[in-house]
Amino acid sequence: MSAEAIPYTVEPHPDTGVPNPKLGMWLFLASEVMLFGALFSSYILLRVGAEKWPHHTETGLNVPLATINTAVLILSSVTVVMAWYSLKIGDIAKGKLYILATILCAFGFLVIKYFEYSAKFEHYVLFQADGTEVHGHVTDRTSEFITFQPDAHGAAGSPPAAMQLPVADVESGAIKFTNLGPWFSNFYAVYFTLTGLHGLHVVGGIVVFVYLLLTANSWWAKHPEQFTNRIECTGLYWHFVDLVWIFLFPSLYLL
Amino acid sequence: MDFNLLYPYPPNVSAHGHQVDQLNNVIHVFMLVLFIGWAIFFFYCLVRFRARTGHKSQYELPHAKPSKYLEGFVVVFEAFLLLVLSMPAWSKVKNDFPTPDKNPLEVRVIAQQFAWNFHYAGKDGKFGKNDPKKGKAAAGDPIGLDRSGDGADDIVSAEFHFPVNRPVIARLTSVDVIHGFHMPLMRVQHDVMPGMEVKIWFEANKIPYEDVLPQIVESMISGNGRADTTATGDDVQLVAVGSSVRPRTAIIDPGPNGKIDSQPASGEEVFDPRGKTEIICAQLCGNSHFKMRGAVKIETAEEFEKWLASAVPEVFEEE
Amino acid sequence: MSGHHDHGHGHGVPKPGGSGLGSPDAHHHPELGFWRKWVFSVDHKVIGCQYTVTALCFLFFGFCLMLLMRWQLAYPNQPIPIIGGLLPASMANAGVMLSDFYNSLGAMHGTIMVFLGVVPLAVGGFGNYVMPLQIGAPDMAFPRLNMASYWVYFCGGVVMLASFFMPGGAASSGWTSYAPLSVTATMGQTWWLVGMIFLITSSLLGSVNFIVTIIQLRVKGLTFFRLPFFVWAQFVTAFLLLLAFPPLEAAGVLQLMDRVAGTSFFMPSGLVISEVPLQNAGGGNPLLWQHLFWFLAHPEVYVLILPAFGIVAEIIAANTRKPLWGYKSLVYAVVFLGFMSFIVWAHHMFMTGMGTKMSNFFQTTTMIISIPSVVVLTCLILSLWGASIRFNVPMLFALAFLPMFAIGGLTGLPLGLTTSDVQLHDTYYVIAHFHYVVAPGTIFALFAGVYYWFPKVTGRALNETWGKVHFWLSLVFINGVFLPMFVQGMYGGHRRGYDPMVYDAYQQMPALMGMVKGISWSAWMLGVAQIPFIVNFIYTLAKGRKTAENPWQATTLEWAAPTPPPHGNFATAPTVYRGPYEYGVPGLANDYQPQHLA
Amino acid sequence: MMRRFVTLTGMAGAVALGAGIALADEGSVTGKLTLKGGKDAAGKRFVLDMSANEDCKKIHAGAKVGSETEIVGKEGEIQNVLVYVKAGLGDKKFTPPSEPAELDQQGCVYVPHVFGVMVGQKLLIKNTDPTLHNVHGLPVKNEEFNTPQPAEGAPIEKVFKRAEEPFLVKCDVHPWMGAYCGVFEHPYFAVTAKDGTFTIKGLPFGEYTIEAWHEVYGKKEMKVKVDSAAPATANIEMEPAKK
Repeated sequence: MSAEAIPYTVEPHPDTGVPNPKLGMWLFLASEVMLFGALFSSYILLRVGAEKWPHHTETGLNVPLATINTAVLILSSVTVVMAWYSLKIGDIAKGKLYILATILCAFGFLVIKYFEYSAKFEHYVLFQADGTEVHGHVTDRTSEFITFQPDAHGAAGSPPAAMQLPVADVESGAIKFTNLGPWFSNFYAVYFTLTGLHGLHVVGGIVVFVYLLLTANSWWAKHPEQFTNRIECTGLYWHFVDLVWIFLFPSLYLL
Repeated sequence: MDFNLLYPYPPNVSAHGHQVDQLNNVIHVFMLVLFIGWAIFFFYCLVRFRARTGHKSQYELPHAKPSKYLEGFVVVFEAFLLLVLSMPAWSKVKNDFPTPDKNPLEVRVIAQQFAWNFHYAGKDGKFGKNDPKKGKAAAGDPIGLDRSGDGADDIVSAEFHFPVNRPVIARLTSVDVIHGFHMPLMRVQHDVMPGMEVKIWFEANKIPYEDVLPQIVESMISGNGRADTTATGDDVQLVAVGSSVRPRTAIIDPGPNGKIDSQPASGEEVFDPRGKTEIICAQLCGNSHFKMRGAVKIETAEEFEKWLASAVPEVFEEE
Repeated sequence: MSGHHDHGHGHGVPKPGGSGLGSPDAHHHPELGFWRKWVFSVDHKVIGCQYTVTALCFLFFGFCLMLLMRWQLAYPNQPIPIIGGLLPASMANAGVMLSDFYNSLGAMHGTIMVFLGVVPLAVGGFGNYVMPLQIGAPDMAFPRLNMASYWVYFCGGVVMLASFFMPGGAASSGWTSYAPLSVTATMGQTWWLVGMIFLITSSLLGSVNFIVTIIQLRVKGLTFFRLPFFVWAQFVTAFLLLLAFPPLEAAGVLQLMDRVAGTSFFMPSGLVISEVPLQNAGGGNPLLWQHLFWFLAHPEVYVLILPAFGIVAEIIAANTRKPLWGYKSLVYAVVFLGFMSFIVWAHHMFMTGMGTKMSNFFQTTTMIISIPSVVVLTCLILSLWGASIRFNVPMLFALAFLPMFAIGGLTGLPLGLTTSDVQLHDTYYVIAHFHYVVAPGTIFALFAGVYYWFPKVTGRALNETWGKVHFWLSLVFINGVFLPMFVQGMYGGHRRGYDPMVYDAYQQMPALMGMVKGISWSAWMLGVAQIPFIVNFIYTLAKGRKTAENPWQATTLEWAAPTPPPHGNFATAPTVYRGPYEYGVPGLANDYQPQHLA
Repeated sequence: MMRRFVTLTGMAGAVALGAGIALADEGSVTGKLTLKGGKDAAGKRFVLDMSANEDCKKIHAGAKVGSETEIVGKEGEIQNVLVYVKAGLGDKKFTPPSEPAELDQQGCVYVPHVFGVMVGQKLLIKNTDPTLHNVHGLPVKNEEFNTPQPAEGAPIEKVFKRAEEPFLVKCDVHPWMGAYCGVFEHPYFAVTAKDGTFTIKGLPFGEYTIEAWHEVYGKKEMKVKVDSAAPATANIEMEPAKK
């Protein structure tokens, strides 16, 4: 007798009313809730304890892009449900189509996120002796000098002259010059860590969906219920990933 | 201190310490009673109910009322420990800070890897500002104290002096990692957190070892120390051997006349432990963590004032 | 069901083979190759054995680290004999252990014992092997996931070991890795964090698997209150792992960011390390790490102790030949323990300057959580009343567990009360306290389990005489190690001191220093005392005495399966008709009534 | 004090020899380092507080030990300034001297307080104290090191791979202990003596920028021309640190 003989892999257990994978997924999600719960409470604790925390207008996060991303994720949640429904009514072709759609949405989300991230990494800040900050971009980098192009103030103003920053001083910390990476402030630390971890979850989702898509035909041929069942579980996970973003979006972009 | 299994604590010289010791004693007696009770029952069962021919186990379970009583007793007693002995003492230690009329001595304790710095306000009673970034121990200024203004008369010492029978308010900060401020004889312990200042208070009601010095000498003779004959006058002297810190230390009990009459042999350090205690760093803080001991001297009001006067920032005279 | 008849008209001891539910030949499953059968197996029993062996090795390794530390403590700044010469300059200077290395040893001893030794053995090993058998399941609910969790754990272990060879050595900031020290520590700390993330992931996968298995795969008739207590213990443990570990994973990720990406989650502003100001942004909070860490690490204590309860209960029931006293109270107690363990964590942080309201809350919960422990202990001791006690090796270890755990539990009281904790916090008293819980406590229970289930796993019984030698030597020396530590701690002996002789207490009380030497020697003798076990273990595997299928005449389902159980366990799924501990049933020829017999 | 003076000049000499340069057409630079308005700062040295450590107190038997950070003389001359050739050597390569530079720990004080070594030259760190020290070097370009050294323990050997501005060497056990070590690709450096003077020997004829470095007063540079056997003079006046 071998592992296949394990009961309730597909059919629901009479007492609990769910098959093993679904119960397992719910438990896994419970632990995920604890994980993100811990991260969110850390975020709150740091924010409450901070002397100054950037107002969402100062962080320069791209709200429109994030809004689009939210829509994309919600859409993907819908397509997952559609995929599951199609399989339920026995339409594997439609089912595969919807899985593909979900994967595309997920990719779309990551691409947009990539643009958001790179915008931050290309955004440099120079802290001047008088305590003021100059925002801008790096136009050139040599072993001696970093050429720093400050942004124009207001729409009309012509861009200020570029500055030559000696690499040595920047490295030694004599000149405080950095981009908006996680190291810039605790806000960006929280932003990159939480969204990054969420991003990893999205990637995980993609991997699973691709695997399901590739094995769909053979699987469907052998155990259609099981396949439907797996889509349902993956869907649960996917809804959770979606939900996390629904929390992340306002708490990072709008508060 | 002498080694005593029935009272295994370092001598207590603090005003609140007796509550700590009392609680510890009560708990440990309670634990002992409970444990011995259990043990007796346990071994009785092992013997009486051992497997042997003609002996069968009984299927029906005993109605163990006693266990209910036992558990009840434990609950009640723990409540007693908690509400009567622990909570009041703790809230006194934590919250009832000495009022100004008690003339508390305020000291800033600034911990760093791997040293304790004690910052006294000086005559004006005002602390000067300090900037750890400017700290330079090699320049005689470990905490980066601004000597202009309030800081002018401040005293920064590596040895912690405070008078007996006067409350001390210690403001604990760390410049690098977490340290632990633990004075066993004072029954005081608190973590020292970087980036925040914690206030604690305590009061010594006696000078360490003044009364138990002979016992120290006794216990060391009984141990790896040996009595030395170089003691003169009415002193009792002992040379401790094999200490990695003080290889040959002449611990001198000044004897009834209270002053040290004898001269130590060459290569020996006269060590009168009176007033001496230590601060142990109780939180792992790096590779020399174990060496992060603070020297403490608990003194009479006069001795303390004398020290304050002598401890003003010294300037080194060329020879 | 032919198997049943053998039991019906019972003989004293069932004959080898045959008496279980079907015999091995009743199984027709494809023969697997070596790799699929022994290395990448999906059979819960093989995985259980993999866990057990790996964990036992790690336990021994972690133990050896401590033996090294004991030398420095007993003979400060003297070259370590033999080994000292072999250590590289980064660890020892002319054979004398460096303080950095000492700190690494301390941190890694803790980490390895807890996360690579005890938990994998108690849960991954025994849980994996015994639990599915006890509920009559063919395997775990997710066999592949089960295999995955072992290999993830294995990788975690490798990473941890590798960290010893990092520049600057392994993690040296204590197993608690308090920030900022850990954030500014050497490379080894990063590996420690990565290793931890592996181990946590492994535990999460495992716990999901355990819970689903216990809920879904119980055979017909095996209601929750007919479950062996061991299964209950594993059930609660799995929930603790599932819910307590994620916060530590979060904390690990944050600290990793602090170290690798230069963030400041745990780093307050304006830190100056050896007169050099740090460049990072600051604004973090070191207490955040401690809260996240202890939110896991306190439940972790119960992860360590609950499976031990389970094992001991099984063995005591079988060897007292009577039902456990207060089975239901035991179950309620562990469930309550599990729940409470989530709201006591900050009693590890009384000294961090929390307000009296908070500390009062946590010392109250701490007192409350001690009640169920008392209940468990009372139930187990009362189970001895009216028994017919067989003093075989597993029983000896199980019995020793009771007083040892009692000491460990009781000495938790003064640490759980703020006022007494002031003096005892971070002293050897703490070390002695939690070691009494996990070393002579849990580890004795684990030994008991090894001796108890070995015949089921291998079909051979460990040698009783050598087992007794192992037991008595271990019992004597382990107490020689930990009992004096209480006194040491009460005198203010600080737990992480690399050289005791720098502290007043040791200088002024030669007796205390003598105690330290005594402890070290007991520890080394304890090491010697493990040799009989190791030899016995290996010898028996090869050519030990063959045993009956149910050598202890036990009632629970694992003994109804063939020995050793084949892949898939039972030929036909058994049905359960009664509670787990029907021993000493009157009017039966043989005094016990297995669960699966009508 | 006297002892320290000897070690310093001795070392500078050793280095010059070590560089093994012929004595033809080469001169030297000598000069005096003073502090602007140094007269008022004269003799303002704090006493090192060793009260926390029994051993160190014992070694000095009650005698006071002054900080060596700012040693300013009556005329404002300053000791412990590291003077070195900053530019003018082109891309000449120099072989490090065979004999090691030494850093000793005497009476819980680093001797010397400021010194230089060449890239590839051995640095021998000794402990002649009857107590445990912990040598903790904080270089930026080279590898950080942190080694405990037991009482009268075996010397520690260090070799630096990259040139680097003076960095702090501290003792984790005795916080007041600090020394500064500069690492150079050439042998042309010296530390000012008690009278504020220094001499850099064996410089080939040419124009050089020499720089003076002090742990508190910072850096100051100056141009000198070496074109005769007579030593070129470089008297540098440093600015007091801004408070």
